[in-house]
Formats: sequence, structure tokens, C-alpha cells
Amino acid sequence: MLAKMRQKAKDLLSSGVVSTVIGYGEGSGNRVRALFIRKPDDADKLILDERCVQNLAVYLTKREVRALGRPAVVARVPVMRTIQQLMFEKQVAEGEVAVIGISPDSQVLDFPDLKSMAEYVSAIPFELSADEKAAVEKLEKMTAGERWNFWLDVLSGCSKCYACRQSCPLCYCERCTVECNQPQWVSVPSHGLGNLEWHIMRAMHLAGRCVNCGDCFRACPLEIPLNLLTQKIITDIADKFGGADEYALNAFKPDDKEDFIR
Amino acid sequence: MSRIGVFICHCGENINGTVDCAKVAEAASRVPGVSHSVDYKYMCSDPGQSMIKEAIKEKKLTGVVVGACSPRMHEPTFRRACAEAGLNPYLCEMANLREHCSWVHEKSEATTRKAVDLIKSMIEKVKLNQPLQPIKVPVTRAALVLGGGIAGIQASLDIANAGHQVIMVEREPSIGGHMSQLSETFPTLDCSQCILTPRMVEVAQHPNITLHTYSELESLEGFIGNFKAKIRNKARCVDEKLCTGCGMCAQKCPTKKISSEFNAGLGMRSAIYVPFPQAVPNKPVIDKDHCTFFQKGKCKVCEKVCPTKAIRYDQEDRIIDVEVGAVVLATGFDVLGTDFFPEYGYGRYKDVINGLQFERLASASGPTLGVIKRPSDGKVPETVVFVACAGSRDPAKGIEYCSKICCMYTAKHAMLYKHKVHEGSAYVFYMDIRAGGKMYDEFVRRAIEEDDVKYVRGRVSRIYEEDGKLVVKGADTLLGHEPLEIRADLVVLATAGVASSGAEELAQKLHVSYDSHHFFAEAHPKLRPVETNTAGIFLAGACQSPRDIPETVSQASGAASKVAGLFSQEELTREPLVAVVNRTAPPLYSTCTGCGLCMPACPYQAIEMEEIRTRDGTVVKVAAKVNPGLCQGCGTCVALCRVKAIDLQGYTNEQIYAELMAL
Amino acid sequence: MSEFEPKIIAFVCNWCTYAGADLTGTSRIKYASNVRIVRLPCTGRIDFMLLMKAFSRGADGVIVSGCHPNDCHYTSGNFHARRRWIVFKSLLDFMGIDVRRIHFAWVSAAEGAKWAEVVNSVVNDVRALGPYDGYKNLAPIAADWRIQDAG
Amino acid sequence: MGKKTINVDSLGELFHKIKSGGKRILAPVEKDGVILFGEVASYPEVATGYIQTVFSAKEAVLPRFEEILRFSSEGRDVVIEEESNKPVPTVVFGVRPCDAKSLSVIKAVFERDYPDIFVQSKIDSTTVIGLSCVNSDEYCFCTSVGGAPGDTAGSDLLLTRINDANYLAEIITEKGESIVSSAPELFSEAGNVDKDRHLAQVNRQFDLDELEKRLPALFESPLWAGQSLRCIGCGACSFVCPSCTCFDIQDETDGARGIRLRCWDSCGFAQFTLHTSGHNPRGVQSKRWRQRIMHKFSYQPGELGTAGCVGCGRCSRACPVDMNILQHIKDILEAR
Repeated sequence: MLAKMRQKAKDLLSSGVVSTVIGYGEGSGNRVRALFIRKPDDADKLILDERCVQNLAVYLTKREVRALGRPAVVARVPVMRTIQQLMFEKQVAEGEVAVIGISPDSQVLDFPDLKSMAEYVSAIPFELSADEKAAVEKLEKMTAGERWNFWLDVLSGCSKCYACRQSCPLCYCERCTVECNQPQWVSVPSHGLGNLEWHIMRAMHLAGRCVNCGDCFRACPLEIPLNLLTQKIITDIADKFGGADEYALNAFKPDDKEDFIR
Repeated sequence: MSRIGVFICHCGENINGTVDCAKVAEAASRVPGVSHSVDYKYMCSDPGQSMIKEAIKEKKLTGVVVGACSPRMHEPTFRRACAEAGLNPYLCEMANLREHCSWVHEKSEATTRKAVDLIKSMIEKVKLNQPLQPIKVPVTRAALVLGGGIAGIQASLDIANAGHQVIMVEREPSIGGHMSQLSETFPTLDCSQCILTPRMVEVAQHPNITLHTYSELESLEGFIGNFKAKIRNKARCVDEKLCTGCGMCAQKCPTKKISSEFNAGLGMRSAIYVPFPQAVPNKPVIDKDHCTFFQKGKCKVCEKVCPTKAIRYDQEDRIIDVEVGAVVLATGFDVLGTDFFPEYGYGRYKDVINGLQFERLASASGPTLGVIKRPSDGKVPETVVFVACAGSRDPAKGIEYCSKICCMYTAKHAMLYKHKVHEGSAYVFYMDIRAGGKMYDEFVRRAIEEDDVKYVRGRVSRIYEEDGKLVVKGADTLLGHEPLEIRADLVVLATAGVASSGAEELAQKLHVSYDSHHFFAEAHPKLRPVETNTAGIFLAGACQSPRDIPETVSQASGAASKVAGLFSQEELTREPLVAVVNRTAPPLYSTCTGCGLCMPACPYQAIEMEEIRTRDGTVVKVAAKVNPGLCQGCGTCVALCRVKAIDLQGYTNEQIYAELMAL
Repeated sequence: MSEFEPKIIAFVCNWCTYAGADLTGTSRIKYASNVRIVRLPCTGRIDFMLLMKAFSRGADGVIVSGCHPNDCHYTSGNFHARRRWIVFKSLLDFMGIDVRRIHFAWVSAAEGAKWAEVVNSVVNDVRALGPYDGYKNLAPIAADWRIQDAG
Repeated sequence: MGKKTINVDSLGELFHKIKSGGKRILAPVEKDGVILFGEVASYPEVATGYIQTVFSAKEAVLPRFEEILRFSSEGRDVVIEEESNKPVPTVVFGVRPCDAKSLSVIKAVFERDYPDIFVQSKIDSTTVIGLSCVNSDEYCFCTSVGGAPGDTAGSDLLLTRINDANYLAEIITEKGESIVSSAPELFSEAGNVDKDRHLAQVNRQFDLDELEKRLPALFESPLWAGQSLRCIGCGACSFVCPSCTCFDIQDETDGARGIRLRCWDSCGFAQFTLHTSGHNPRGVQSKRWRQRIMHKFSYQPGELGTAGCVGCGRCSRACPVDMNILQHIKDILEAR
């Protein structure tokens, strides 16, 4: 499987179909890191194991990476979902990116184009794992006061380094709203208000878009479980709107149900 | 630094009675950026407006805040005054100190404090206002008139006579509406059909009017000057071009026992039918629900007898696209169902009828050819009781409003009966007699004094049948609540006028407001009675509330003149309160990421994607662009945009934010 | 100290609730003066961040109100707004923010009396809940000032 | 100034003494598996067995946000109220020698041009109780940038664990002395202790002077782009860095009054150098990465005589995409 992936990377590079393969390689200590393979011979540096979870789609919208020419990206299911979402949001077009797909059972997948990748990944149900669901439910079961204290506590350490945002492939905006200062929507300092506003806004902006890759959580130096917020929204959208919309917040049904507007 | 002028209106005592206007003006004068602050008795008056204009000139104001009534009332007034003094009108904002403050709160410091807050908030907003230029859009000079009753007919003729195209849509097979069903009309007692039918013919023959009967509005998109409508031409199953209206089909149709809508259920019609002899167009339709062929698969008698071979069983509904610049809503009213007062026995007793049915009985074209015969046995009734306010002004069981026309038509009915049955007796149970209008009270007096109609002030409690008579139990409140019992042969209920069926659905299609009774809402009850809140859509007749013919006709002419006014210009000036996608310096060009998620959210399909190019034509970015002609300024895209790349002129993020932060 | 008077900020659409509130005025129906209205063209225009900003500005309660479903002047702004509110309110609740302080309503141009009822009931409810210090004090500076102001 | 020993069991009493002297104590504490400096009430709250805290002790003197002044508008005037700036007397306990050294870097930065009273007063009112490293990991490189696991620079009092029961307490400054003299009964004279024997072994991996010399010529090198390709442009490295000092000034207002705050900022952020015109001299991440290295190892040594790096390795540990600064520096030195 590893050999097949390396071979595929080599083929793509040597045939000139792509000029870079974005994949995983050994990093510091026991870590892995993103590799940008430019030469077929370097493809043997690629690795694939359970540590390889970074959502490499984050590089597809990075200017310097795009400047290298057409990339291929090693993509597990969340990464493929991201690419699908990026296509929907017109950030990646058919033909601009090749995908070396990795199935949930770690088989290398061949996709002639992004459309077939999108079809493949659409067929895999998008839902939270049992653990993730349990974590969301645990919080839901608390009283509002307990939840407030929980979030105040976990967010108190946030320094607004924006690793959560920068690691997120769907936070590709060139000028994030936190950087709008006319008006200043989000309080800049990393005090209680600034942190709360930032995390509410981040979650809302990912509502209906987040693919639950978990990179925001992994990127956080403080391991703040930020993805609980987006996971909560994922369950809400599925429960309340059926989850069939391409983007739940620019769609509606005249009979959308709620119980609080009076 | 801004130089804002603040003008606080007392509105006589309306504001000053509860709000300390001088104090508000004083507080405003201390706000940074305010260089002029005054209060005055009537800001909207000539001297008041002059004060504003002079201050703009003398103090070189960069913005104006008027603290007065609702901006929905006088915003245009004050903006115009500013424009006249050379200040861009969009640099003027109003703080609602009357409807939202002085009228709803008691006189107190808290109320004045609120007024100060509202003013401060608007000062902060107006500091960020930008001068805006009105948007020009072309006008399609054709009007869509929905409804072919007297309102629609009058409006259509007036618009057409002004030289503009009219597309008239009527859901029934013929135009004419309720007026065509009436016998005589008050207060002159001239024959309704005699005055209406020439107008109907005129509509049919007018070169500027395209008539779509048996048709309904499918959808309406666009905006003032530029609407796109889809009209569903329901299948008549008759080729209108071939049909000569000879009537052979209806004569030979074997299914003849269908209750006639035109005769309000008092007569019969065939399955293929023309609603009434003077129908326009005089072309039949097949009532598929009752036609033997459509129900059982065989018959086709009409096809066989038609001399021009005009029958088309396989005809399908057609959707027609039209482009219009204005819409006149003239969809009329319905008569209230009577099931909510079972004690009157309507439906149970054949001889308890409603006013519209009486019109048919009294009409020379009606089922009895104008002889008043009661439905049960065809006998001429000796005693008739008319019950006014049957449903109207009855919040408990019916509707709370006055249907307005009943007093007059009841007097007319009683009078018509007395004219036709001289020895008969007519009783009218009433609450009040509302006969305001030219020659109206005289008309009612004539019924009472000359025609000896007996008016009883009181309500009817119950009607029941006994020995072939209808016993009407009531009380005469003018005789000390004396119980009263009249044994009548016929009872006529003046049932309330209600909104036409489907009015709510239609309003939603057109995005016009409507009241709790589903009557369409006017933009302003006094000053803009024929306009709706949706620009380019006008109202005529009883679709707005029950009204009589003269009022309907004058309103229809009013609406028509509004349309003609609109069509008198080649271009239409629209408020520039539209969304705009920002453009910034290179290398960003716009903060828009081009994600396009805003596009499906726009109700007007006003957002498109635009390629931003350098001077040599290289595409450097794809970003959203709002078509200002299509944008109506709802701002849904603005709230959706993650990067705040779209903003709404007049309600920009900065303005709203500043407004909020000042509260 | 006198009884706590909550500060209520209302975000309303121009066509229904703003007009409805005008009707309350025209009908001379009295209601609590604690509310301050921010007029927007449509509920679709109401950015969720505005609601957060109202609280950070010191609001103890927020009213959000517009046209009833199907009655939007702009066809569907309120449907979009409703979707956003459903997600947003649930998120806020999940974060422990006191969602009892945000009142969502449909008030039409004809419902002048309803507007007065909405305001009065929100003012009463929020008065009972007390000031929203938990949120206001998130910015340490604001907290500081509030202590100063209280004397 | 002297060497003493203190028994591990006496630290509780020392904390008590410090607290009763009116000082707050910041020390490493564990929160949800992460070690951070936090205020402690007593010694048992202090975490042990870690190599580094996620954030450094920098926060004691350069908080993530701090008030500079307040303003209010009264009528048409703006009234400015300078912050009274009375920092809370603080003892920071358990500061690694690298962190302690960073305080002198921060001091140097904020003394340049003019003394920054906010930082200075905080430094003045802060006492640093250092804690030598007995362990290190692959990210540590203090010895390559002039430090050492038992370096006394920057500490007022430096503790080194010399056996199961005792710490060596080196008194470096008067502030350190005053800590000891506040509870002399807890300290004993230290004999001849071979401190180095108890310290972590951190090998020197590159030559700092050589790096400073080589960097200017590499300004236009393609290596920056290559190294930063995987960098995602967050500010984690800057924020965890004990010697990063960049800040942003923010005004926050509440009605007619407001506050001016100094907040951490990072040269890694895309907006950091954005001009009003729209031009950005560091428009791509490679330029920002170059700036980070250049500033720490070329500009700052030139201007202040001290490198902007103390070799704590935090940035490498915190980086979400494994930008290992040590490895990158080695690669830079190999470039030609």
C-alpha cells in the first residue's frame, strides 16, 4: 500500500501530470510532517501510517504552494471531503489538483478526476464517531452554568495564536473577519471577551462547512477542544435540517422547525 | 471631523408632551461631532424645514439627524429638504422619537433618556453615512392587472387609455367580477350590468389590453419597472380562435345540473358553459370536474355539435411569460361563509339566503328573471327580513370590522323588494345605519320613509322554521329590548365581505404585506392608500378592504394614475440602498474570496461572479458582484459573508455597529 | 440602589417589526422604555455578531424580530435568518451563554399590540434574571468600569 | 552571592513566607495535561516532571495584553488617564534557565530608544526563582545560543536538584538574597557541590556567531521558501517564544470611554506588515519566516548585542506543522 502510494507519486511526477506531491514524511522525534515532493526519486520519503492525519488540503489554497505548479495531495477521507468543499466554494477547480486517495482501510485509490473523488467521498456517511458524539453529549447534559464555566476555563488559556484558523483548510479567507477593524467585530486582545467572540465566530463561519478533520484541535498549543463547537454544529445541522444541503446556511426550507421564535 | 446638525421636533405636544425635547437637543449638542442642535415645534412644517436648510448652509453641516416621527413617515420629507439645501439626502437620518418613544412611554426621565439614546445612536450612524446617488433602471411600460372586476376593468382602461400596455388576468372564465352579479346599484338604482357590460366590452376590444381570462398568476419576480410574471392560462378545452360563442355546446351538454357560481347557487349551468350571457370573452370553458367525458371517458357531445370544431379535450394549461413594469392588484373580495352562526340556519333552510343571492333574485338576468321568488317553493315572499351585520362587527363569532357596503345594499334590497312586491313587508334588523356618502343617507331615508321598510334596531338571536315560515327572533333595542318575533317567508343575511380566497397565497407570491384578515395592506392608510409596501405594486378595490363601487372605481383610477405616472419616465430612480462587494487595493483587489456562497442566498439572483483583471487583461481574481438593478437591499448576503466583503449601502456594518455601540 | 432596569437592544426588520412598533405608537399602547431599537432592512441582514456585540456593549437582553414566515418583504430573508438563528442559538447554548436573554419573535406590521407584549415580557423576564454581568465582565476593563460606576 | 541548600519539604514553607510577604507566586501548574505558568496558593500545586511549560515566563513581564492608558471623552474633550502602573510584586518560581535568560532579552528590547515603563516596572517587581534542567529533549538547544541547563543568568535565585531531598540554591541577586533572608531558617549552607553533575546534557549543535555572520548573504536565498512551504502562518511559535516581543496596540471602547491595550502580535501573521495602501512587504510566508530567523539571529544581535533566541525549543514543540527551528538553522548553515 505504501509502495503503491510512492509509485503513484512517482508516476504523477515523472509523467509531468503534477509538479508537486504533497504527502507525509518523517518529522522531528516521532512526529510526521508535510512533505512537498518535487522529484520522482524523493517519493520514497513518503510515509503513510496512523500518525499521518494532518489535513494537507490546507496547502491547496496557499499561494507559494500553488506557485509550484499543479499539486497532487495524499488524501484520507477528511481531506477528500475538504477538497470537495473547496470545489463547492470555488477555491479548487477540476483539473487543478490531483488526489492520491487513501481509503478508510488504507488502500490507495485512483481517481481520474475530482468529480469521481467527490462521488466516492459523498458515499461515505458524514457523521461523528461514537466518542465524538459522547463528548458533545457530555457537555449537552451539563447545566448552562456548568457549560459556561467549562468554556471560560478552557478558553482562558487561548492566546489567539490562530493556529486553529491557520491549520484549517476552510479558513482560507485572505482577510479574516477578526482582522476587520472597521468595525472591529471581534475584540483583539486574548481576554475573556476576545477569546469567546473569536471562537463563536470561528464556529459559526465553519457551520455547514466543517469536515471534522480535527486539525484545529491538533494545532492548538493548549489542546483546547475547539472542535467540540464545530461538532455540535454538525450534529445540529444533521438533526435540524437533515444535512442534505450543500451549505446549510444559504439554504432553507419554508418549514424549518424551531421552537423558540414566538 | 463631522459637523452634524441635530433637529428635535416637538410634533406639537406629541413628542414634547412626554419627552423633554430641549433637554434632548442640549444633550445632543454635547456629542462630539455635533455642531448644531435645536428643537422646534414642527420640524416638518415649512419654517421647520427652512431651519434645517439654513443650518446646512450656514454651518456647513456634513450630516443631519432629525428626531421626530417614524422615518417611515417623514424620512423622504427631510431627505428632500436636505437635498434642496445641497446636502446629499442620504446624509440625513431620523430618530424615531414619536412612535417608538413618546407615544409608547409615560412622561418620565427614562423616556427622555431613551430619546437621547436614540438621537446619539443616529448621530453615530450618520457620521458614517456616505453620500449616495440614486440608481437608474429602465421601466417596462406595461402593467399587469390582476382581477377583472370593476376595479381591474377601470384600472386597465385608464392605463390603456394613457397609452400603455395592459395585461389583465382574471381567474374566472369571464371578467366582470361581483359587479356583474348585482341587480341594481345604490344610490341611483341603475342597472349594474347596463353600466358594466359596455366597460367589459371596451376592455376586450382595447388595442392596448391583452386579456387572460380563466388564468392565474403563477409567479412574479423582479422589481418595480422590471417585473417578470408567469401567467397560467388554464385549459378551457376550447380553441378560443375558432369558437364563435354560438352557445350550441352549452345547450346540448347533457350535464346541466351544476350549481351556477354566477347565480350564487340559485341557478344551474352545464358542464361546458359561459358564466353569463354577457360574458367577456363569450367563450365557454369545460368544467372538468363535472364533464361526463372527463369523469367517465365518454360523451363528447359538445365536440359533435360544435359547428367550428373548436373543442379541444387535450388542451393543457399554458404558462405565459410577460414582462411588466407595474402590477395592479384588483382581486376583489368574497362573501363570508355562514357556518359560524348556525342559529341563523343558513344552509339548513333554503329560504335563508345571503345578500349576493338576493342580488341574483332581483336581477333581470337572474334565475327568476328578476321576480323575487323564494328558493324553496318559488313563491313570492310576503314578508322578508333583512339581517344587517351578519358576521361583521362581531368579534366574538364573525369579524370585528365593518364590511361597509351592507347597510347600503340592505336598504337597496329592501327597496327593490318593495318595488317588486308592493304589498309585502320588509324588515331590516340593524345595529347602526352607516350611510356616509353622497346621496347615501337620503337613499336609506327613502327606503324607510317612502318604501315603508321597517327598520328594527337590534340583533337577531335565532331563526327557525315553523309551519312553512321562518321565525325570526330578535329584540328591538329602541323599544326597551322588547322581544320581537317576525314570521317571514324569506331571510336575507347581509354577510360580511372578506378577503378573496387565495389572497394570502397571492400576497406571498407578490411579497406584499397583508393584514390579519388577509386584505392587502396599503403603504400608508392615509397618504399612500393605493400603493403597497412593495414598490411598483398597487391596490384597487375590495382586495384592500370591503368597499362600494364608487370608491372602488376612484381607487382604481388612482392606482392607474400611479402606474401612468411611473410609466411617464423612461428611467426609474431607485433608492441606492443596495449591497456592494468591496474593492480594495492590489494585491487583494477585494476581500471577497469568491466562494460564491452568497449567490444562492440572494432572493433576487442579483449576485454574479466577476473576473477582476489587470490592465493587460490577466484575470487576477474572481469575486462576487452585485447587480444594483436587481438588488433590493435585504442584506441577507451581507450577514452571510464571512469576510464582510459585501456591505449594504445605508445599513453598512460600520453604521450599524456605530449605532449599536452608541446605545 | 434602585431596582435593576435591564438594557434591552432590539434588532428588527424595517418592513414588519419596525412598522409594527410604529403601529404600537400610533395605537398609543404603552410599554417599558428599556428597549432600544436598531432598524435593519430585513432579519436576513442581522449578523449574528451584532447580537454578541449587543451583549458586550452591556445589553442584558436582546430582541430579534422580523416578518412572519412567508411574509418577508424580500421573500426569504427571514427564512435565511431563521436557519442562522437555529444554529447560532444552539451554539450559544452549548457554550453556556444565557440564551434566555435572547428573544426571537415574529411581529408583523399589523401586530402593534404584540410588539408591546414582546417588549414587556422580555423586560420582565430579564429583570428577573438580573444584569448579565457574566458576559459584560468578560473584558476585564469593562468589569473594572462597572465596579467604578457602581460607586 | 552565596550558595545554600533547601530541602524539598521546605518549599511549602518558603511559598508561605513569600505569600505572606505580599507577593503573588507564579509557577508551573498542570491543567488538562498541559503545563502552564499560573498563580499558585501553595507549593503542592506546582507541577513537576516536565521539560518545558507551553508558554514561557515572559508573561510575567510582558502579558498577552496589558493596559497602557484609559481615555474618555467629556463633552468635546478627550481626557487621558495614564495607567498608574503598579505591578503586583511577583515571584516566578520554576523558571528554566533559558526562560530566565530571555528576560534580559526582553529588557534589552524595551530599553532601546527609551525605557518602557510597563515592562521595566514589571521586571523590577518580579523575582525569578530559576530551576535548572535535569532533563532535556531533542528540541532543546540552549547551549548553542549561549545558555546552559544550569545557567544562572536572569535568575535571582537558582535552584538545582542535587539529590532526592535537596535543592542547591544559588543566590544570584539581591532579590534572590531577600527571598532567602525572608526565611533564613529554611536554608542551609551548601558545601562543595558539583552542580554540573546533576544537570541535563545539552550538546552544542551550531555556532551562533557563524550563523549571524552567514545570514545577511542568505537574504535572497531560495532556502526560505523551501523551509517555509509547510508553514501555515500561525503565531504559535511567537506566542510561546520567551524572547519574542512584538506587540500590537488596540483601543477598546465602551461608549464614550476606552482603553488602550498592548497585545502580543506575531511576525508570522500575514497582516503583520500590511500597509494601508494594500502593499505588504512580507506578502508571502517565506518572507515572514525569513524575518523570524533574521530578526532573532542577525538583526537583534547586531542592534542589541544579544540573540533573540534562548534555545528553549518551545516553537518547535508547539508548531502544528513541525517547523523545527534547530533543524532549519542547521540547514541554513549548510546552505551556500
